[in-house]
Amino acid sequence: MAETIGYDEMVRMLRGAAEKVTTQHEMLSKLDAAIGDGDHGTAMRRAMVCLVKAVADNRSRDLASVLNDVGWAILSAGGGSTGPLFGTFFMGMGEAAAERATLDAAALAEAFEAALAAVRKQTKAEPGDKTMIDALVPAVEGLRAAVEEGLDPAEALERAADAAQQGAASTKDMLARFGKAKNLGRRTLGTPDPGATSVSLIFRGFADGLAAGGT
Amino acid sequence: MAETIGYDEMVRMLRGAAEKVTTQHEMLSKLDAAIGDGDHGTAMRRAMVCLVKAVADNRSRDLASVLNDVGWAILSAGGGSTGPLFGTFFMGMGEAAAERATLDAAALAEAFEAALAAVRKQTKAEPGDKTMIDALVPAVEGLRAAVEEGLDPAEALERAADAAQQGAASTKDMLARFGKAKNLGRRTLGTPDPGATSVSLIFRGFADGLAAGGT
Amino acid sequence: MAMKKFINDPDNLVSELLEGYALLHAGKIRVTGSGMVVRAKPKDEGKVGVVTLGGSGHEPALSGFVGEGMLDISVAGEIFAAPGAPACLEALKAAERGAGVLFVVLNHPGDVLAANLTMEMAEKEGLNVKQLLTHEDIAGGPRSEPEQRRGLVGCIPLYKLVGAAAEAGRSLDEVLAIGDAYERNMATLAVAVTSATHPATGEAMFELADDEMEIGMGQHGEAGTGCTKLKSADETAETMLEMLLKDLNVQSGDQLLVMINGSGATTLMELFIIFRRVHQVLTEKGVKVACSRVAEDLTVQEMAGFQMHIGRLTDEMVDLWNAPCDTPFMTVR
Amino acid sequence: MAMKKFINDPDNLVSELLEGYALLHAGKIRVTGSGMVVRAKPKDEGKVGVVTLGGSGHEPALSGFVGEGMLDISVAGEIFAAPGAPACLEALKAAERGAGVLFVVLNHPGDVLAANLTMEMAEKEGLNVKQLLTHEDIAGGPRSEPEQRRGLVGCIPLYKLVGAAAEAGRSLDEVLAIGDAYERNMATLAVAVTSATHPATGEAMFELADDEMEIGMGQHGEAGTGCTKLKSADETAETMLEMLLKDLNVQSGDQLLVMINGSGATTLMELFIIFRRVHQVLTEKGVKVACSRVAEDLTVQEMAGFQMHIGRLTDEMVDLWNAPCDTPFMTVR
Ligand SMILES: Nc1ncnc2c1ncn2[C@@H]1O[C@H](COP(=O)(O)OP(=O)(O)O)[C@@H](O)[C@H]1O
Ligand SMILES: Nc1ncnc2c1ncn2[C@@H]1O[C@H](COP(=O)(O)OP(=O)(O)O)[C@@H](O)[C@H]1O
Ligand SMILES: [Mg+2]
Ligand SMILES: [Mg+2]
Ligand SMILES: [Mg+2]
Ligand SMILES: [Mg+2]
Repeated sequence: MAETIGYDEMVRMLRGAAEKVTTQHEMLSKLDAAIGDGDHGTAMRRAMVCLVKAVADNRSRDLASVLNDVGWAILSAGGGSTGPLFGTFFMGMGEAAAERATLDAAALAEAFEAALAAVRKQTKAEPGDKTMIDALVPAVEGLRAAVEEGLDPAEALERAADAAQQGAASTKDMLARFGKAKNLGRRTLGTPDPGATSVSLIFRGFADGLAAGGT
Repeated sequence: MAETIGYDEMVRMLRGAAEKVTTQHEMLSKLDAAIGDGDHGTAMRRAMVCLVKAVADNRSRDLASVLNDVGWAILSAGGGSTGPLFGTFFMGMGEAAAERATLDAAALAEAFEAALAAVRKQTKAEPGDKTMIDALVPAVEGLRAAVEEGLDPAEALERAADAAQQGAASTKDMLARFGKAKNLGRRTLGTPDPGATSVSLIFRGFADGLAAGGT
Repeated sequence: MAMKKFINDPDNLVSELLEGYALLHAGKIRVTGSGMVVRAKPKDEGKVGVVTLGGSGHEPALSGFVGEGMLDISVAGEIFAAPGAPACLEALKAAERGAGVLFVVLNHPGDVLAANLTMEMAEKEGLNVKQLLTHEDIAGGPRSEPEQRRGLVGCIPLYKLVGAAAEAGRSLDEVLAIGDAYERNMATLAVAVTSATHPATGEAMFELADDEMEIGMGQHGEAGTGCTKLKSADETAETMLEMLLKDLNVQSGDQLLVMINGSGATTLMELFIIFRRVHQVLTEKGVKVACSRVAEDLTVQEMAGFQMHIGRLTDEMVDLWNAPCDTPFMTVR
Repeated sequence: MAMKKFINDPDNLVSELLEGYALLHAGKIRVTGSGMVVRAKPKDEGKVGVVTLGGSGHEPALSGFVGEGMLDISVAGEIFAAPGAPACLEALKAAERGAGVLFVVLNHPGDVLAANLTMEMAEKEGLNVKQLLTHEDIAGGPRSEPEQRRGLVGCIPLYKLVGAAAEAGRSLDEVLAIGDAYERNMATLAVAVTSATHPATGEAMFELADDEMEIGMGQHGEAGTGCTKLKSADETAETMLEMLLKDLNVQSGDQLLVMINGSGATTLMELFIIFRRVHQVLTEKGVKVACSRVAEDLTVQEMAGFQMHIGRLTDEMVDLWNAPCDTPFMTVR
């Protein structure tokens, strides 16, 4: 059942991500309040409302189309640094999924790699700079490694979520060099990066959503 | 020596008033802070600076002239309710002293009555309304009574100062019906009226200034 | 706690702020030694002069509206204190261009005392001056007791109307009649949610609990109609508007000027939200918002709150409001 | 403690404030569903369009300057958050009148991300757009590292100069050149003395001790160059001006634009006093204050403090500054 990701599976993944992030938005704002301007949870909640609406409105049954709509909707919501970066992420996935009815494990890894590349085109942040990149990179690399080991998409997504979670946790001891947190300098030590935490929630949501089964 | 008030005696009275008020300006502001806007001491200090300057600048050796200049200077300083009322007071005195080289006790009483009348033309406040009127009226009436009893100006001014002080004290239990204090309603009970307190200080200063002797 | 204001010696507050204002708007106004803020280019001969007076600390306040099409002279007093009658008399003389002068006075005890003295002196000197008192604060007392009502931000549209009429060459009686008609058709109500610091004394001007607001607050922190619990923007707007409409007996079909005047720390963001609700309610009631303004015109230092002002307009008044003017804080092309 | 702001549901803050703004200035601007604030009367065909973007919560901010002679469109985001690239792309298309569009972007992370995406999309669609990034906050880093410097209130005079040039019919390259020249000749520094409340979260944006101020404070409460003890108005003005003059290497004989921009709760009274001192010091140094403005243009909610901005002007720029314009928050006759 989870050997490939089709339209319905992708919709479950997207909704899973939205649910995970939405229930945690207050925690995300608290992290941002400590080392940014306190609005990351609000921005993510808004982005997830747009995601859910884009998914509901999309009747194409086309993978690329729903990912593109989700990306565009998140971009349209604005929302500081979050909108452009997460919007680009989904649009990058969509581009990679163009013309495909389903994604097998290898194609899924490719799509996430394309998404990561799209994000990295927008920012100079490198791993270690205390941004969402610190969760995104290990998530995508972990997924690729799992696929190479022959795991199926569901298992690979679990691995990606674990890696993202570790990556997000590792930002706690980093010094912020990007975004609004940068200006706080050493005061950013001790708090994990909100954006990286969101990435970890999103991947956990992907995995949970897919695992939940359904149609 | 204090049988009549000439130019020099009047100057001593005026300077005595200024000294008394100036040293007490913080107390006056505190009273006004409790039941008004806290600026009465500042306004009175400014008025007294103008008074002292007007006295110093006046070389006429003419009673009416120096009183007029003092009144005009206090009017010019502005200062909320204080400027117009105290300015009018001194201008009223000046008008009554016109053409006189000296004031005997009766003439002094007349001059103060004229000053009071000038003030009362400007305001509808009656005794009991918790304003400077509550000190002015007993001061002028006390002075008149003392003069009728045959006291000399110095003694009469002491009586006026005592009456003003009592009048000011009596405002403590009154409800303000004029000025900025009016809006505070029952919150004005328990604090004496700042303007009435100033009147009491001015009359005490008149008496002390005259008694201090000098030229 | 140290006062968190950028000032120097409090004794020089007013002279320094006027100095800065004069340097800033040298093209439009100048400031005289006696604290008069005067149009840089005097009005043409044969036109009615318009003069006002008021304490400082409310910037931009009255002096912000000196210039072509509004005020000829504003006489500035010390912080929250009226200027002296001698300066006002000087202003009346200076504003005389051969057609008389309108002297607009806000109903505050010190201002009225100074103005009355000024009028006595002006009469003695035979000047052609008419006085117009503004008293539109509905928190002060009922409409039948105007002397109980304080003058609030309604003076600003009034300056605009009489200023435009004067600039158009109307006679003193006509200018007075227009001002008087607006005065009798306006109503204002203020609300405060935080206190302000008196810049000269450094003291808080009043106290308000953390979850309370006071409707009916005066222009210097004078108490209003009592404290109530904080309400949402819409509820606050509706409550205050209802009181104003009732006081002025506004009917469907009337056209109004609506002003929301920030008192200091309340943001334009909030004032826009309040204005939005006022506009919605009036539209629902069939009342036309013909003219409007949202600004910080008459402030109470950094007090958070606002004044809501409405005025019933004739068509002529709408034209006067829209007439060109050029002052530091209101320019109409 | 309850937040002492007049708002309704925090989720609707921006849509409600824009609604109020649109009702208030219906003659000058209108607001579209996607949060664009657009000139009510579009610019003539054949003239360069000027578009900008920025978060809300800084009112009047960028959207306050949409109108003849300044901006054609300002794209408003959520509170302190840039709008989305799709809305910006829509704005660039709408502002195209056949002569290309200048896209002015303030250097803040979210704004730059959105703008870069927008520019990518615009390129794909073949639009004739030039981007101009403003970064003049000298607290961010040295002049040699412009990417470290935030965009502050310098955008407002920049809009005025490029807006006037565009209105005068200059080409896109010329308009860009003027904007670029001003951008390279401006410097801004902010100071804060009290924090503000984030209107959506209700939380204080930062903390400052009772007797401290922070020079170099950013536009959203981002830390600056560190806290110092409160100083008098004159000392504060002198310290900040010295830093700005040094950064911009201002020389005797230069002519400057000087702006003092209140961030919220600081009164005009104080801003006038500060401006006075700046004017005095510049005059002593033989530097001419050719243009000036003291206002609350770019606020940080009810934060007390201000931005001091200077820009070196050519004679042409002085003329552009003085050219007529008609926007809700700046009108020149
Ligand atoms: N230049 C950047 N590159 C990568 N991620 C960034 C960058 N700037 C910010 N972020 C991410 O965005 C998060 C903050 O998002 P959010 O609070 O929504 O936006 P804002 O900083 O505009 O308020 C940070 O925790 C960080 O992970
Ligand atoms: N209408 C009035 N009649 C008589 N005295 C008045 C009146 N209004 C105010 N006062 C006096 O003025 C005093 C306040 O003076 P001050 O604080 O200097 O002026 P303001 O009230 O304008 O701040 C009051 O204590 C009262 O004695
Ligand atoms: Mg944030
Ligand atoms: Mg007082
Ligand atoms: Mg303000
Ligand atoms: Mg403000």
